[in-house]
Amino acid sequence: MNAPGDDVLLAVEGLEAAYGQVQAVRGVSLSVGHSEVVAVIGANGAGKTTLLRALTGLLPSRGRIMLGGRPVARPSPEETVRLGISLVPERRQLFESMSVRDNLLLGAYHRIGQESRAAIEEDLRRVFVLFPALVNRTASRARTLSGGMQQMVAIGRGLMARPRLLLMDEPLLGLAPLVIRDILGTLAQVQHQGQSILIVEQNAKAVLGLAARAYVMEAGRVVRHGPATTLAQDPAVRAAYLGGHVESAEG
Amino acid sequence: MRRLWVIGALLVLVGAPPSVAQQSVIKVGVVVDVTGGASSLGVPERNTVLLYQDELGEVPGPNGPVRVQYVATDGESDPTKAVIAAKRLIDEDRVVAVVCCTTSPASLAVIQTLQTNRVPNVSLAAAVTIIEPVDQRRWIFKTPQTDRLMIDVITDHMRRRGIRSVAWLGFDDAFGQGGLVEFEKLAAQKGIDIAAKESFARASTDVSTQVTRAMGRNPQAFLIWAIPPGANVAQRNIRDLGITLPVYQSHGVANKTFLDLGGASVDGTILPSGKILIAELLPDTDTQKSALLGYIERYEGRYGKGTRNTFGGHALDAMLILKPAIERTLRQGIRPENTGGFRTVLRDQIERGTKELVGITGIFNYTPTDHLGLDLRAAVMIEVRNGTWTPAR
Amino acid sequence: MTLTQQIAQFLASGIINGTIYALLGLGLVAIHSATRVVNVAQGEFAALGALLASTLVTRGMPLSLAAAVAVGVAAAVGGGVYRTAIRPARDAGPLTLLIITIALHLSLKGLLLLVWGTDPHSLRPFTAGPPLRIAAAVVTRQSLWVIAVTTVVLVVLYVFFTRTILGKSLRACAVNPTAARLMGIRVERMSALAWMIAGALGGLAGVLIAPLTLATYDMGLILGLKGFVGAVIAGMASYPWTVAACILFGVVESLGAGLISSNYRDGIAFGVLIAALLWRALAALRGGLIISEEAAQE
Amino acid sequence: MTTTRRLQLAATAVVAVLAVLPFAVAGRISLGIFVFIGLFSLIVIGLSLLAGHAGQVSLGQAAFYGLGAYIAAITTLRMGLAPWLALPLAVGGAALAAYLLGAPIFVLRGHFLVLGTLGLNVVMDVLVRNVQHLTGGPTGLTGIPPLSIGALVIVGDRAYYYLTWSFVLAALWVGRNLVCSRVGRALAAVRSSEVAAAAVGINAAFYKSRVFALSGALAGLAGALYVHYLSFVSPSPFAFNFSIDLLVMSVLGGIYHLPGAVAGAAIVTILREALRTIMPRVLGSGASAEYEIVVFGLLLAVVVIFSPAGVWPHLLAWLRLEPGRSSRWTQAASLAGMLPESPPPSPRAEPASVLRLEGLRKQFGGLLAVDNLSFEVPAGEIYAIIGPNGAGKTTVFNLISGLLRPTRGAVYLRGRKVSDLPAYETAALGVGRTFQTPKVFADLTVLENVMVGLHRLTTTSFTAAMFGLGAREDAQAAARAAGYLEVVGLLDRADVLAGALPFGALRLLEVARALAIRPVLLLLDEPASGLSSAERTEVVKLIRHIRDTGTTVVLVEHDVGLVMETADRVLVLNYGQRIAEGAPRLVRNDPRVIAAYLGEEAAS
Repeated sequence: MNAPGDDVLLAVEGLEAAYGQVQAVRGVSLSVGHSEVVAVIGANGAGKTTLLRALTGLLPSRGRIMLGGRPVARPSPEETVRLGISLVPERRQLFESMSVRDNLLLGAYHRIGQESRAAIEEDLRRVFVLFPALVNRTASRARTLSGGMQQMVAIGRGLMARPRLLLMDEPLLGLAPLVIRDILGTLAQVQHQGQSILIVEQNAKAVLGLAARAYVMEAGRVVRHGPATTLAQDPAVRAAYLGGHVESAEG
Repeated sequence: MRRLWVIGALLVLVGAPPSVAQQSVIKVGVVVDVTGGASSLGVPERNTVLLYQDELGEVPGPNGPVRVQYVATDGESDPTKAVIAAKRLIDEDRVVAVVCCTTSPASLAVIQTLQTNRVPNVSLAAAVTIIEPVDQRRWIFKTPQTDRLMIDVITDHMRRRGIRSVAWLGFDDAFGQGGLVEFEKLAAQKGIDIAAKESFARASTDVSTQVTRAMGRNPQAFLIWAIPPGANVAQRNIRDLGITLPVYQSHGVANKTFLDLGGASVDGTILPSGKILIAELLPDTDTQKSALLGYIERYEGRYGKGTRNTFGGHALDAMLILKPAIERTLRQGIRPENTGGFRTVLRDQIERGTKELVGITGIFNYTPTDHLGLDLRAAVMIEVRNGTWTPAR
Repeated sequence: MTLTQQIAQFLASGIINGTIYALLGLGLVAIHSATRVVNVAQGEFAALGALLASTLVTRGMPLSLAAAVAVGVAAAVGGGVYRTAIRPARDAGPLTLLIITIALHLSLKGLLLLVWGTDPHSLRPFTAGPPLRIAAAVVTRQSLWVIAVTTVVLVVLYVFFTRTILGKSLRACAVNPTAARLMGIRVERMSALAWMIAGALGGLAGVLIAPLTLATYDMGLILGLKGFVGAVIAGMASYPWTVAACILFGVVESLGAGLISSNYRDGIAFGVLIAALLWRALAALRGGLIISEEAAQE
Repeated sequence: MTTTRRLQLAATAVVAVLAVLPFAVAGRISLGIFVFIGLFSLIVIGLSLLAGHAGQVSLGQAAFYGLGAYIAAITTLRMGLAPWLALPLAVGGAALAAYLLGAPIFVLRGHFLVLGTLGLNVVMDVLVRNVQHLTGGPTGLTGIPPLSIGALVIVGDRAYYYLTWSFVLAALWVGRNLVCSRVGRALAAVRSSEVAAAAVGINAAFYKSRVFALSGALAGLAGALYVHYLSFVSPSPFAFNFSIDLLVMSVLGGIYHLPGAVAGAAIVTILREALRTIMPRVLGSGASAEYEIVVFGLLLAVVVIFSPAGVWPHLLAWLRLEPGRSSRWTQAASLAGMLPESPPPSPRAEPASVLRLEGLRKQFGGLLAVDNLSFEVPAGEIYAIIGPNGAGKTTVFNLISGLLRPTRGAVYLRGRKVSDLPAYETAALGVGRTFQTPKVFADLTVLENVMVGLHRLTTTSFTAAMFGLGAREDAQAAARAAGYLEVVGLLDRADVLAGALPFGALRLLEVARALAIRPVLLLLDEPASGLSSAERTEVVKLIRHIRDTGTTVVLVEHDVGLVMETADRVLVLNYGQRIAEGAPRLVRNDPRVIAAYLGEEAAS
């Protein structure tokens, strides 16, 4: 485990979280560096989504969460987004009956009043540069978009918060291979601009190509971690997560 | 297990024989509708009971004065609640008589309870079925005029003014129904055509649909059978639609609320009422005048100028009838502890002993065949002029 | 009166009543979409507004100020009710929340009774003058106020929900509360805001109709019920459709009472309502069971 | 002392207290209050069965109360019928009305149902007020004769007290029998998920309308007793306001427990009466009624906020009387090992294909989910459907199992067209299924869940269940259900509430429940998703076992590895269209499949 140091943006130690009576995350420790993409892979039900829900405060948790060297005590989603953690949630969770533009704008909700309108408009333009496919659909209701475009809106909305760390939950879920390629490309671009990303994904093959490091979760624990390239070669990981699966997993 | 014992102990406590309390008071139960749809009637009734409970709260007994306590409860304008309230008064407070209830359905609903428990009752509601047939209503008396008496006076007035075609606009409840039944009978007798029969709910906020329908039949006048605020809504809708026909209302609007709410829209309204609304204008020879003025002074002194109304008068009449009857029962040597016996004798005393009793509503003469005890002297026609009651022309 | 005149009159009074129902229905929709609560106490906000405005005017306050105070107090009560009674139970099932609002209805009604008593109170019309004749119908000036103010309210709501960030974030909470939290929107504040809006709409309805119908402590339940009818027909979600459904319901009620029988007024109205609900439900069932179960979960 | 013993003791104590109460309270508390509590209890028991156990909230129960009252009043007064004959007529009439109205009204759900039942109440109220020649209109009818049996005339509070409370105890007994029976489990299933209930062959409408009829009967009974007791009837006690009161009683008492109905009726009635007595003492006579409503409203809010399940569970907990969860099934389940495992149906003389789809098309608004799809599944095979998310796989399952109606085309099961049948009929013909997100009946035990699966193979009728006549069959069903639990390896958790199971076990429970209907065709929707690798191995074994015992299996799965391991034949869907079908190996190497779905890397 990387020791928390100057280059560490997020450091999590001994995180525990439960869904009702079911202990879903058991003593997870991990870290994300500045401008780093880190992946968490594992089967459905391994606790990956719970991990992200705990990090954003959607679920109560125990353990230590440090962001930029400062502890995040008793996180709640309303607070964590202000601290700089933004989540692109599982199954996108768009505001379906609202327009694409409004969805993106709401992503910047916590900045409204803090920053100038121009800054937010500028970020809107930035999202449309990243996802040119959305330009002609700004007024469309989110639910009328295809799955791939909806995922683009979800990622764009996450970026509109200007987070220090972007959390992504299964962003490739149920997307066609071509769309997956597009989105992975965009994410790489975003990372080059300095964005730190923690990405949770069943589609191990796709994210191991993007991430620098990865953690493997099973039954609520981290069972393996290391550089993505190393893990991709690991026979056990290959057997469990790379061999049998196809890219587009569905939940 | 211990907890079962706790419950057991509680039950024993509840079930323990009543503590030996000295039964030196005679209780009279009062069930009036302080809340709910009939509260505009029930509140003045309760107010009157509160106002007079001390003055009428003592009767001379064989061994010095005996206290008469009036136990008032809310019937909530719901017959079931009224029945429960009456049962509690009878079983728990062991009242010797009940004054119940404000409305006709509630008064009808308690009859069975009162008859089987043999408790005398004075009802404050209008329907004639409350006291008839008398052989099945031995224990029931009432103080207000019946609808029949009131409509008798109204239809006479209509004929005098040459009105031969009337649109009926009544509540869709027992009050409205009771009035309509009598109106149909008397209108037929007196050659008045009922051009339209429309109904509306107590809680109506708009009656213009019904008014419009009725106007389709070209009546010469409206007769509204309702109480405020519904009565005001109906009248206001008539005037708002630009209709200038004469409007008759029932005795249900004979209170200050009607005038306050109505403003200009109720000017010219004609209604039957007891004499209370125009007491000051009565000739000094009127036997009721001094009683009326005394009650008005007392009531308006406490609740404000112009608050006089006939309903409080009904309640006071019940008290005025019961007090001397209780006195006579005591004089017969019946002890109040003997509740059952007392009730029986009290009933007989009400029936036989109430003669030419000057009340607010009228002059009462109960007989074994007449538990209403009022005659046409009890009603006058009144017109609203400049926001106040005046005798109708 | 000719039949045409009569029908015109029925339509006019139906539209006016429906407009009042709509103000209550809009409040119900605001609350339901933000907090999934069917607020039985919605009518009490109207009763509060009506009673408060009439008392203030009687005490000599100018009508416009009295109306503003009444609406403001109703809004504050709405927010207070959310904070004290709904928020503590926000995770409970719909039935529990329904019972809580029934309890609120009783408590508020009792409080109104305590303060104002059982006597009805009146409020003078906003502008004096004889009724106006519009087409074949006679319409009071106050009725025109009702329609005009409701129209303005609709426009204001439309602008609020589509043009302001506050309105958008309120919608976002209704559409997807989890995602809204992730954006940093404080969902509970938005819920309180929704209750305040509902309180204000209810209070406004009360102020508007007090001159037409008089104000009593127990006027709320029936008004709220009729607003509920319109809101449910429109699916408890859409503001413009709620207004349309409420006005339609008012017109059906008025025409039914006028052309068939006033004795059966509510019977006809609710009979038509049940038929409409069944028609909707059967249309959904035609697609299959899954669709209707998901529709039920909303 | 065991809980059962304590329960028996408590029940005996309650009956004893009820028996002596009239004597204990004489002269202190009006017995009339207890008569009304009894009457209200009868209606609320019905409402609890309907809303608590069948999940159908009604705001119209006062209408049936009124209907019973008016039937009793009109038949005795206007038609001169003897009251003891009028009583069953009132009960039957109210039940029949509820039954007939049940079919249409339960098409509605959620708020719509609440509003619909409330509407019924309003319509009934308007009718009663207006059909004056029969009902006496708003004034009502007086002089209704009291109940009498021969020369014995039942009058007075005490007589109606004993009569009413005998009925209350009987209603509790009937209700309890019902809740603990095959029917009760079906109701719990319907409440939990109508879709899952339909998937095991339960006709939700059938049970809803019967429970509605029973609740109508109880309300009608209360109404008839009311009129004979008071010898008077008028419309106002039966208006919708009273329906609201009834719902308050049932929720306050505890809607999921039948005795809670009695507790709720008692608490609301006594509380109001107590407030009526206490408030004037606290605040001085005069202004009492005003405070009563406020205090009652506030108390109600506080109780419901802090105890949404009502007071009954707290009372039981305080008396340490919480019943052990279905302990009687444990015994039955322990027999399971001794009983021969009930064999799934042996392969009959089957047509070559079990399932055939012809030109199936499903459109949701503008979205074409399934487009002109045809395929056949041979008997005794494992047939897999794969494809990307949104390809329409689950929609195909919903169309086969009757949960969705096709826009065009047809589904045939063993040559019989099933696509126009309701889902529960399709299930009864032998189509079992599981769901992508497991839909188990969370508030039933694991064993009871599987017993629900046996619904169509057991026969205890609604009426028989009311009188507790299904016990024997229930024991057998429990044993058989235990057998299925053994097959999926969940027997050791038979008495656990299904809602408390971990995710993987939920999938297995669904399979056991689906097997219990003895399917000829089993549809498994992503049986391995969310499972650990060990569980996944078990599932593969289980699927093969199911196939080997003669059931044809169709599965939707995105775990291509699992599909390759188990399937005899694979269908690949994309955008609702079939792009390939055949043996796994052939499909895997099909260039169209690789291009559209698997991607180039998978082929390498």
